[in-house]
Amino acid sequence: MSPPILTVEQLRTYIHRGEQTLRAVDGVSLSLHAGETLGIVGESGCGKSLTCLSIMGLIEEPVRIEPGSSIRLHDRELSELSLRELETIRGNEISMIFQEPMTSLNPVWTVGDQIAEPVRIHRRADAGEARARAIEMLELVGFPNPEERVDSYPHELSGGMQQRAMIAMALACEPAVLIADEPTTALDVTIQAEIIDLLADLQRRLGMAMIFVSHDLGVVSQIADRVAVMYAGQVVEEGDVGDMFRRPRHPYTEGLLRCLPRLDRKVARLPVIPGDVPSPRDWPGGCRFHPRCAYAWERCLSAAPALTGEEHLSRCWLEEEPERRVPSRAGEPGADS
Amino acid sequence: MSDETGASEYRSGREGWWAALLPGLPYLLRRRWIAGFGILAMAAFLAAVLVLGRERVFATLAGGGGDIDDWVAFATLTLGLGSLWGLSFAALRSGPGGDRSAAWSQWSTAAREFTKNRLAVVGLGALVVLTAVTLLAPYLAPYDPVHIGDVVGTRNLRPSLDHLMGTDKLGRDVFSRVLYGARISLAIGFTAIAIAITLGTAVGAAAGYFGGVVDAILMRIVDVLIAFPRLVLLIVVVSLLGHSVNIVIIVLGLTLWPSTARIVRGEVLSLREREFIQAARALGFGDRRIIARHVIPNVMAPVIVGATLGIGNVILIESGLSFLGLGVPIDVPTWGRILDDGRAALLSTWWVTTFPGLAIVYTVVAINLIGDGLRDALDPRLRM
Amino acid sequence: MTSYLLRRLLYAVPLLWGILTLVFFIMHAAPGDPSAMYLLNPNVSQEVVEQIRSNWGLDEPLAVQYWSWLVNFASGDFGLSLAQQRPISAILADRIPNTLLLSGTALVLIFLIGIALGVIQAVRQYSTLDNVLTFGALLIYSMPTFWLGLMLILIFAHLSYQIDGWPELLRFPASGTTSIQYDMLGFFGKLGDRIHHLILPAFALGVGSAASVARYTRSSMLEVIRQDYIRTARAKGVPGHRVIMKHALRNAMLPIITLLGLYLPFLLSGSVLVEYVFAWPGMGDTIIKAILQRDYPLVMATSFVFAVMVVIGNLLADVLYAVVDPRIRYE
Amino acid sequence: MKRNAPGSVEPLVSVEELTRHFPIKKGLLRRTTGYIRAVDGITFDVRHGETLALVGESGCGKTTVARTLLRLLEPTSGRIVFNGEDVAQLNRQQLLAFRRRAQIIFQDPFGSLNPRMTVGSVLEEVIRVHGLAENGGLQRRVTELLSAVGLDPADARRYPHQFSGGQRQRIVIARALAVEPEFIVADEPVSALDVSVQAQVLNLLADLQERFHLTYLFVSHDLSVVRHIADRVAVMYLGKIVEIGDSETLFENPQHPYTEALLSAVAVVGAADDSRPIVLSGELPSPANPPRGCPFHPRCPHPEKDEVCRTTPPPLEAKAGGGMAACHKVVGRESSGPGQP
Amino acid sequence: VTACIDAGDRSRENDDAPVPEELRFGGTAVVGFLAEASSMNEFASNDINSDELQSYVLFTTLVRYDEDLQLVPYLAESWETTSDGEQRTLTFHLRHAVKWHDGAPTTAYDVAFTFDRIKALGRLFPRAASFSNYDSAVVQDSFTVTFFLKPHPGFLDPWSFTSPMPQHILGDVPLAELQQDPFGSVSPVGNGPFRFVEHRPGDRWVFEATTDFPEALGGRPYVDRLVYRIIPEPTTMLAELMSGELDVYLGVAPSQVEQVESSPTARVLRYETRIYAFINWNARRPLFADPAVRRALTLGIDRERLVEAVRYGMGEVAYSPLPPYHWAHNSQLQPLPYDPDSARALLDAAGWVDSDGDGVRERDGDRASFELITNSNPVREDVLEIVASDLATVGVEVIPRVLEAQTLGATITGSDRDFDAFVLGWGPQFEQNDRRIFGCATPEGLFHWAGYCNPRVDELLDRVASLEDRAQALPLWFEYQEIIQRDQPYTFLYYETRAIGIKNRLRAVEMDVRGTLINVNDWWIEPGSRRQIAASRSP
Ligand SMILES: Nc1ncnc2c1ncn2[C@@H]1O[C@H](COP(=O)(O)OP(=O)(O)OP(=O)(O)O)[C@@H](O)[C@H]1O
Ligand SMILES: Nc1ncnc2c1ncn2[C@@H]1O[C@H](COP(=O)(O)OP(=O)(O)OP(=O)(O)O)[C@@H](O)[C@H]1O
Ligand SMILES: [Mg+2]
Ligand SMILES: [Mg+2]
Repeated sequence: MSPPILTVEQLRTYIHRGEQTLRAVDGVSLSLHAGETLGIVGESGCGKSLTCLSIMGLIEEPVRIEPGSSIRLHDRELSELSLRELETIRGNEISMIFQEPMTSLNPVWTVGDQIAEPVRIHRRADAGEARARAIEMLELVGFPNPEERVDSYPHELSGGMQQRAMIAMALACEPAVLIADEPTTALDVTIQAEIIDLLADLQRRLGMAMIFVSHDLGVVSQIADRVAVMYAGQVVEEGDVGDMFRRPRHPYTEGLLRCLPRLDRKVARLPVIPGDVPSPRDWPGGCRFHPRCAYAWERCLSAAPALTGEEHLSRCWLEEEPERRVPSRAGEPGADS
Repeated sequence: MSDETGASEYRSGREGWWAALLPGLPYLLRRRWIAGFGILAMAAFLAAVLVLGRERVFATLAGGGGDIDDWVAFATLTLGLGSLWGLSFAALRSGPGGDRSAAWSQWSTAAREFTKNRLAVVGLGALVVLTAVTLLAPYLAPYDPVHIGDVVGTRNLRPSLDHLMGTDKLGRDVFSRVLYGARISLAIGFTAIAIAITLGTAVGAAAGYFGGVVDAILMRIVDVLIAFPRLVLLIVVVSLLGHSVNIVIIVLGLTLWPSTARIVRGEVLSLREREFIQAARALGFGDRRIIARHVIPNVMAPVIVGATLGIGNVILIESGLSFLGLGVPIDVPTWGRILDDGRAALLSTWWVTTFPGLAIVYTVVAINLIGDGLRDALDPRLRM
Repeated sequence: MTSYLLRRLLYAVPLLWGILTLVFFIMHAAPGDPSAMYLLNPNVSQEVVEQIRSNWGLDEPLAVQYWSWLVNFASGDFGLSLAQQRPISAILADRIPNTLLLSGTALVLIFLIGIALGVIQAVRQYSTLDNVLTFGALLIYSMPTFWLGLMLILIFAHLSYQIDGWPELLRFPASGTTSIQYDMLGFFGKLGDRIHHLILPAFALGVGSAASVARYTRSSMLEVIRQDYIRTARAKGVPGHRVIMKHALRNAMLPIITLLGLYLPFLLSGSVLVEYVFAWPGMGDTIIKAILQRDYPLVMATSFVFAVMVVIGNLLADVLYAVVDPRIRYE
Repeated sequence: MKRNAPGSVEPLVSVEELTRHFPIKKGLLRRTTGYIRAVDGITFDVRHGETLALVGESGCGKTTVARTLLRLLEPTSGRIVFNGEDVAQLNRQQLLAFRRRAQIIFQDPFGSLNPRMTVGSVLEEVIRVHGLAENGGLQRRVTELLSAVGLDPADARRYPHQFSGGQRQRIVIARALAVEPEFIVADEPVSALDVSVQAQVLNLLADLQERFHLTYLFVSHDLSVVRHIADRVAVMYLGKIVEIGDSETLFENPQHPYTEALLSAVAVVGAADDSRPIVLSGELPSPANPPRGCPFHPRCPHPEKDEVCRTTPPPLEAKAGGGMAACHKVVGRESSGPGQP
Repeated sequence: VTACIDAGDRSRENDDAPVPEELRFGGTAVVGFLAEASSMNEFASNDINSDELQSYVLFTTLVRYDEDLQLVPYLAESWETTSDGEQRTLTFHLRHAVKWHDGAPTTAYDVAFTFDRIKALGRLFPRAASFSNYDSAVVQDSFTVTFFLKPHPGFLDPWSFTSPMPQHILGDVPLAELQQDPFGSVSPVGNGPFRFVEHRPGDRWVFEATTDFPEALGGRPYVDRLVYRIIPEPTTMLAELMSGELDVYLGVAPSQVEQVESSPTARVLRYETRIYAFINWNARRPLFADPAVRRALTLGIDRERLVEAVRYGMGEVAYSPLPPYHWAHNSQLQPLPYDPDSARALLDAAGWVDSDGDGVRERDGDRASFELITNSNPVREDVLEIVASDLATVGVEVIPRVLEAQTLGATITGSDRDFDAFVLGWGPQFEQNDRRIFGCATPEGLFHWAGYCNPRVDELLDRVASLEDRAQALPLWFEYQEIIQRDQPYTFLYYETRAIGIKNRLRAVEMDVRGTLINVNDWWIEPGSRRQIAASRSP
């Protein structure tokens, strides 16, 4: 396999609030190869967005990337670049789209202007060229009559169209990497299907690599080649999409898959993961999943496991003691509180 | 939600009871510098007043003064010192940031947020000092603020050690007048705003909550009042009812409420669609209950901030009124009044106008700092 | 938009009527009437006062007076100033331009200075510069306008002439709109003279508001900077200054524009004191005098102008709002 | 715990031709120039003890139905009959009694609780207003309610912001339960929750239904959730019900092309690779200006879409495949034959 | 930008070396006053500033008072009177050479026109009372006009402040519009030493010298331009005077006098005025009904100190309603002294005793406490405070209250006279009519504030009102003043002396009880220190 385009190693992004330090992203390692789609799934607050923003260098005080973290795009260490240098990379070699298309577009400029802007900045195109490029991009993302729509303001577009415009903007300079942070979460299912379709199609045609973040396992399973599951600021499992969803190794992934209501069959009672998603204010000690884990034993309370495995990695002591994959609590899975 | 972690090393009361003898010391030992030095400074100040003004303090006790002002001052002095010591002992007992009950957490979060803003704390300190000075005026003022003596020999004296801010055209000590003036000016500010926010909140909440015709009518009234030349109202009311502190307070209160009403209405409009209000309606709660228990408490943050900033505004307006001869009675020394007294001779006896002006600036700055601090502390967006 | 404007203007009619009616009755409730200005004049006899009263219709029932005022007013006739014995339209024509000149200059200063400072502060949030500016703005904002005016006169129109080495450029006239020799100056001389006279009062009138505009701009800007679309812009690789100037500023302007509407009438009433201090022959002086002299028709007319300014101010704010924010399209 | 809805029994709630329009004001005099037809003449029943789910895309009018049912919004026309009483006709007293029997749970667990009241006082207030317990019993009742929804009774002293989203949703449920209602409208109660917590709340709702014999109107846009919880399902599109029927039948054998598209668009883990979603072309029309004829026709992928669809609104009628649907192209029950699209 | 040159301005020692007459011409004199002069229309204006500008600057009066307050010819070259007891005639002979500024001659028709209009306006003319004894006018020839009137003292006095208005301009204006004619503010045409140039309301009036003004009336003024500026704020005014924008500051506040005096470039001119300040006791109130109490109150106020304190000595303790300039002023009377002990004794004797020890006297349940009101005016506010502090020491409580002027006017003239006492200043005309204030014939009269009634005073005032012969009137006036002194319906506070600030470069400025612009023709500016631009226009 060719070397990855983007490598993230031991990324730790902490939030320093007064005396507190929130370890929101705590040692995430990822790699992304050309033409590949890496899905990141995880529940709210587990650090997905911060991971993406860290890669883009878009974090600001009081959030900081801690020393020892490494983000490499091809061979350049992004975390060591100056702001000026970062600016030449963002939107150019690596782009990002966000969850809320409505708030992520500047309400006072036309979508055309906003799509043209990276072209003007990175390609030093003049106004005419940039506009032509904007129209071209709108066409690419499936806008009906782009010549007209190029002059619309964001509020004149529906949510789906806004997200298409965001995609057009991100892809205007043909980046090598696109980071999509929950691009469909705010959209209706029918629209979501369109956007996923579009992204998959564009990726195929433009050959870019993509990180696709979602909390919806279904969506990720549709679009991703590989998936990383995040929990409490860490990647707890990573592997090929089919493999992972068929044979999850980490109890969290397993729990997640089981607790989803299913369209194809009806169960009397949903299996649950007990407890709540922890807050980065105080991650549990030891294995961060242990308070909610059906298999947890003493070891999980005291020591944090590492991400281990070859193709399919998992951060769990079960990797070392697979025989313990027996529910330790009475009535599990399925207990409520 | 633990308190400042640095303090936790001192959790148990290691130091003896004696530590509380020096007010503020327990706080200093817990590295709560601002609180510690603040308390220490206040205590030192009060003690100094007690020592330097002992004659008048004794006079109060002997019943010679008999004046209510004197008793207020005396109470301030004793209660002030008492509570400072009380705080210190309490700090000693409870340990640092002892767990407050959950019911307090809302306000203590806001309070913590507020104390993070240094300028706001400075403003609060400045206002506390001012209030103390105001209440202690009888012990601090070197002269009678209204008594007119032998005018010719004592008037228009430059600032000196005898008269820190000089004397005015009738020979009264400007410093003493400014001290006493603070009482009236602050009283006017606080009371007028209290009236304005009570009225404004009630009207705004009703308009926003009920909407429709009620809203239309109330808001038209507000529109009219906002576009209404306030000066006309002031002149007429003052002429009709006469100059008195109460009238000025009422008139200011009555002219300032429309803006509060607008703010509250805006908040309530968005609040009304909030789901907990809908839920309250679904639960069959009456409108009055919903407004009083669910709507108003949730619009108080902007109202409090507005009110704080409004106090400064009222003080400014009062001085403008005095400037137009529409202020308080002439024998009541407010800042506006004192400032106006020196106006004609500003170019020669600049001190008569300058010092009360500076007092106004000092106060309004302090109040605005507090207001800004409150705005940040009460803004839910800034809290997690 | 046109229909919207029309509607707003239509809506303004009852508003103005309400205000004026209120003013009318409040004014008439005040002790004294226009003839009262003769009451303390030794040269005037009792008969004169009575005659004047009946001549001005002051002895008629209030309802009659109200009705006749309303009819005249509605037909565009402001009537005659009782105290000045001049047509009110002429008086307003004299005064309004002066006030607009002063308030307009102040307004421009307020927004230019205020916004510039606010943006600088927001960009340099928590820096020393930010703190100094914040505090300085607060200090100025906390000064009573007329006191500031007096202090400006004390320093720039008095001490400046007494102190020898004081730069000539920083000496200002204390009063009036023009010098005595204004008529004999050339074009640039006239212009310079006017500006010279305008500086102190405009400063006194505007600087406090500029300080508060700066504060609003700062917080509005800080708020906008937190928005998603700013992050989007930065994700596109837009350089920092361009993010501020192109993406943030226009959005941050929205709440500031509402201030514009609020400041117009505020400046007008604020100018009452400033005009007085700087002997600026504008509306302020007229309003006060009219009220003090119970010059009813003039009070009504000046209140009308005032209220119209409020309406225009709000309208202006709304229109500008729509200009800056494409989301807002009035029907 | 699937119960077969007893069809013969009198329905608990029956909605007839319910319409709710929001006026659009325009022009010089703010005349009403048009209406947003948020809910446009819908008819359905909720039967005793069942869970009826209302699904549809954003803006199709689900929340409006929910709020109108509880008279938080006045209907423009149509009737809502609750237990034989016309909800629109209730006087103050009766309304209060009605509110003791019908409750609502909202989507946003953050917005549904007054941030300035402790959980305990929230519950106490409800109990007091309805006079459901005397002073002594008050605490006991609060404790009961909290434990019923799986919370620690000690939590009564805490404020909403000190709870996680799932816990808050439990509090909201407890508040609704406080009046001992028989009917609960749940407006997207789990949409804002993390998936791992969503299952807990769904289970809780099911448990409570059993325990207190509740009837639910369950609003959701998530078909998998609906499938899991509902006995019957109504699919809304542009303010109209386009299909309604037994959950089982509807999911196995959707009649309306819109339902079909909706189902196919759901991304399912482990779905076969060839199960491409039916991608609808065109945008969701505005409810202010719904298309003439069948509201779905501009986006309809049905191969036989024709002039009738463009001009005539289809009635909601029983279809051969089971349930009722509003589509010209799906064969009705009377005219026999498979009639699958 | 500042055009004035203060440099060469070396104060008064230059006075020894007078500047030759021909070099005195030129320059602009700028006069500042706190209030606007409302109109140049004789028929409409009623404020003192307009009067002065009309009488001394823009127009000419028929007669004038000289320094000794004797009437002397001015526009009228001479006059004669006849009398048949019931009817008197008064014939004026006008000078021939006086022209309106548009070139038309000033004639007897103008005088008669003015008189006719005044009579026609009737009570709408603010000073209608002055002409109440005048019946009619007949023009004899272009320069001779005869009036028919009832005999009364000071019958010439109205012509000292009434200037003829131009008939050829105002003649066609309908009576109803006469008072509102733009003539008053926009386009006045006069016949005085200065012609109208410009009026910017609220800001300034600008006049320029009439070059052909007849020598007989004083000739061409020395200054080229006279600018009358309105600056309401005293501090601003003072700053303008000090910086040289103004040449004259009319009405320097007492507290500012010292500063003007200490300036090397300006001087202070003090002059007597007709104004006296007084406290009016409302005798309708029980506390003030007794003359002894009023006397006690006067004795209890240290008026010497008051004058020093509030007016910085600019004034004299007053004791008579006829100020010292008045020919009938009784200078043998002495002001009541400051004597708090006698005051207390009088109050005790009148039954006002402090029985409850709160420091305030009472009688039959009434407290010796009253509201002392005045209009908002810094000096009078000070008076209130000092009076309050003085009377407190004799056991009388004073609650000072300041009302806005119109409210005060309405309060004290209102039919219910709902007030206790007030402080006011009053500037009687040269022909004094005190029946309005002390006569009991018209107790509801506008100015009958005091509610004072003494039949003897009535009698005296009625007699002097018809006595033309001063020698006969004098003893009556004296007795009147004695009674007032005894009864103290007012406590007279002081006769007001005023101060103006003058730039040293402006010379020959005189002011006295007649007014502030009496010799504006003679003002001249030192040649070296004139405003540059204006200087080029000297002849
Ligand atoms: N700028 C910030 N300041 C403070 N806290 C932050 C900031 N950004 C993120 N956090 C916190 O860091 C944690 C991780 O946030 P992040 O946005 O990465 O989560 P996420 O996995 O993307 O969740 P979601 O699904 O809700 O988007 C959260 O608890 C969040 O509250
Ligand atoms: N108070 C209101 N005034 C005007 N229009 C409204 C109002 N409430 C809802 N609408 C409109 O009615 C339509 C239906 O809204 P509703 O909230 O019922 O949809 P929904 O199906 O619940 O959508 P979502 O899934 O987004 O909650 C929408 O177009 C909405 O804009
Ligand atoms: Mg996220
Ligand atoms: Mg909804």
